[in-house]
Amino acid sequence: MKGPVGVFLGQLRRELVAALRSLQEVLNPLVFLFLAITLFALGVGVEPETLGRYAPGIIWVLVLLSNLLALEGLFRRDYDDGTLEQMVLLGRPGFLPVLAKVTAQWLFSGLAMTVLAPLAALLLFLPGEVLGITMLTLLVGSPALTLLGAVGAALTVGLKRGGVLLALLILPLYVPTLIFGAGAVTLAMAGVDVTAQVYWLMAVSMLALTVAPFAVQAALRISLEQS
Amino acid sequence: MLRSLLPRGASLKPLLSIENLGCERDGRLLFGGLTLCLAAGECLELKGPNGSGKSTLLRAVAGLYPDYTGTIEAAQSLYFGHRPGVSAVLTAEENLRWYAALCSGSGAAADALARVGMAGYERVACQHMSAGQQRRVALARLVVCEAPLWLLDEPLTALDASGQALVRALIADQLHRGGAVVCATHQSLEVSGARVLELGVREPAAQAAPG
Amino acid sequence: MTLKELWHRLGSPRWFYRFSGPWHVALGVLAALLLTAGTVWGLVFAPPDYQQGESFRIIYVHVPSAIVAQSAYLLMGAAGLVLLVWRMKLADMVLAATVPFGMTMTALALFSGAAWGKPTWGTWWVWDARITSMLVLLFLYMGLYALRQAIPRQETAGRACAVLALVGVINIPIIKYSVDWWLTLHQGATFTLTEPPSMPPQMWIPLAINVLGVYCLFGANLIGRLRVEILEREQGTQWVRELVARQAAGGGR
Amino acid sequence: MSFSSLAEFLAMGGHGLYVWSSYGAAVIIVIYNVVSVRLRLRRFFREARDRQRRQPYPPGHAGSAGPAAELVTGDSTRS
Repeated sequence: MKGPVGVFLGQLRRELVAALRSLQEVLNPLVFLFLAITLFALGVGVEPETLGRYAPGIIWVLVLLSNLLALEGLFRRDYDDGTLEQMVLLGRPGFLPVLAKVTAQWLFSGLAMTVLAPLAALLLFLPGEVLGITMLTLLVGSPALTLLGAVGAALTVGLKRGGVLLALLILPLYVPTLIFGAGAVTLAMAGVDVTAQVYWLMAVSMLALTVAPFAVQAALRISLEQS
Repeated sequence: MLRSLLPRGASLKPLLSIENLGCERDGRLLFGGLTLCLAAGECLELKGPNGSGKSTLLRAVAGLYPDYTGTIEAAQSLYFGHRPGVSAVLTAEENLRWYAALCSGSGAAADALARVGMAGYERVACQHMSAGQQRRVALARLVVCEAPLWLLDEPLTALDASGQALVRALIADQLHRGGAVVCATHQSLEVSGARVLELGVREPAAQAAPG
Repeated sequence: MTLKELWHRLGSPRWFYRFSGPWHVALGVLAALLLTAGTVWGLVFAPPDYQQGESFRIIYVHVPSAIVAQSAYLLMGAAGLVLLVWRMKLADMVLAATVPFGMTMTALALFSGAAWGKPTWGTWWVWDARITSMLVLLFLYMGLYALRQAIPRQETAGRACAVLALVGVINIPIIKYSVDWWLTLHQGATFTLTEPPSMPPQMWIPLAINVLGVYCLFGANLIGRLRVEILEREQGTQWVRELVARQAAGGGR
Repeated sequence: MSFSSLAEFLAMGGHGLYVWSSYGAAVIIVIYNVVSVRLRLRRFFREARDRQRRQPYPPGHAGSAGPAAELVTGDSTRS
């Protein structure tokens, strides 16, 4: 297939194959998510009322952090082996391969965490009736996490130790998603309609979708110029 | 001083024209006042000691290094740098398929691999290949993605005698097709009719370092 | 001089250095005058607030610093856009020069907010909407600062910060809105430092003077930092060498 | 005038600690911003002067009007 669709699909296919070849790296952030949930239960205590009350916040914060861990490696290997510079130079239009990479990343982080949310909810005694809304908010909110995080990953890819810096750059930008995501679930537990918050999450993700691919492209070029 | 390199086929639109190009890196002037023109079928060898700015010049032409003065007008180019541009977890064929999709190239991955002497390695993951074999896979993208201008940075590195002959043959093909090649190399390229641009190392300027 | 000419001349650091000298002095003097006047008025002459008493006088520190800290971030977003689109050297310097001032002003707004919260609410820290937004802003500033420190190459660091500042500026309205909404979720509306019920002129005129004054201070400080930045980056050029020689001979700047 | 005595002014209706620490922080931060620029300027001039004393006429720095780049074409060796 040729043209823009071909560029997107070619890149997406490459990312998916590469991810499946190094499945352990893909799974690590998900393992971290559940490990951290376990630690929370051990730290906060296992009374269903207490844990259940804080479950929305815990889930969302840990999803944020797991996403961040996953993002660290988004461009790293491609940067080291030189395929990143080829992607930036050859891809026309340049934001398409970026978008494909981010899409693949989201499939293995945001979407995977959405799918695994019932398990997290079970461990944290999240009331069953808000499980649906939790998954919905994760589904529409997580694209913003991956997209905005990709900007930070692109800015720090050329640096020797970018991990903590990435967190410092990106976590403040995650504030709206966290607030609307965790807030919606908390409100839903009180029986309040949360349509507005879901729309807000969608709006944040849409905004990230329109801005981030171009910002990532620019950031990648900037990171490549110092090698 | 500088002699401008005028194209031989003056009627053709040059594939690369550089005017009054100057590059500075870390407060040091790499080169300045560089003017040259490269027409179809021409090959330019960049020579000079380490740190003379060969790689920077190539990266600037490729569009990877924006901090220069002057103008660069280049046709669609392929850049072949120090890093091979081959993903280790993917097989040779997957790597080349990706390149073909990325630049909407027409060449088939298998043919390209055969051309660089890597037939039979289609389904071998590149992490199981030697450095030289990986370079060959990387060279295959020059076949898969067609571009009028090639920018090669030390393409002979890590290659054995037959690999070096292969690079020369690929360059000859490219020139024959009406493309142009800029190649930075320490060894002789042995391409007939190639022009040579010698970049020199200048004194460290201004002793600005401790400031 | 038309605006277009000014724009083109801003591309020349040397021109900016010559042009900005008088402005630097003028804005500095104006800032000193305004801030003195506003502070004395606010501290001594303004009447106490009928609800909060004398502690409301912190407003003359908190509001100007909070406003200028946010404006400084907006300016960085604009400078980032200019740097990425027009590659103007001065824009990179503006980005570099704004961070310390903006960061310290954000810290001041946070501290004064906490100092106001203690007598008003009985705790040093309250998750008030404005203060929470300022905290996030402080982290945004720290991110910019850390990114510039982490990238060794100056041009690269400038452009990277430009991208980050732009993304941050786009996000700031959403962050502010989300924080406001989050507060309505977690606590009822309380009166806040920044919106005391119907301020009389005796109270808000000194506030306005201080806000103006802190903008002048920002301008003067920015120009001062830009001038140093220009000298450091252009230190090898003929005009800076001559300037240094003249200065060494006692000719002043 | 909102206060009748200096003591009353300093006490700020019992909130003196909070009011004065805020204003104190403000003064410190303003002074820091002004002084840090001053010091950087002074340091620049001092170091630049020393540099020029060491090296009155440096070989063409990138920014100066130095000689054009010594680019040689053909196979001749560089200077």
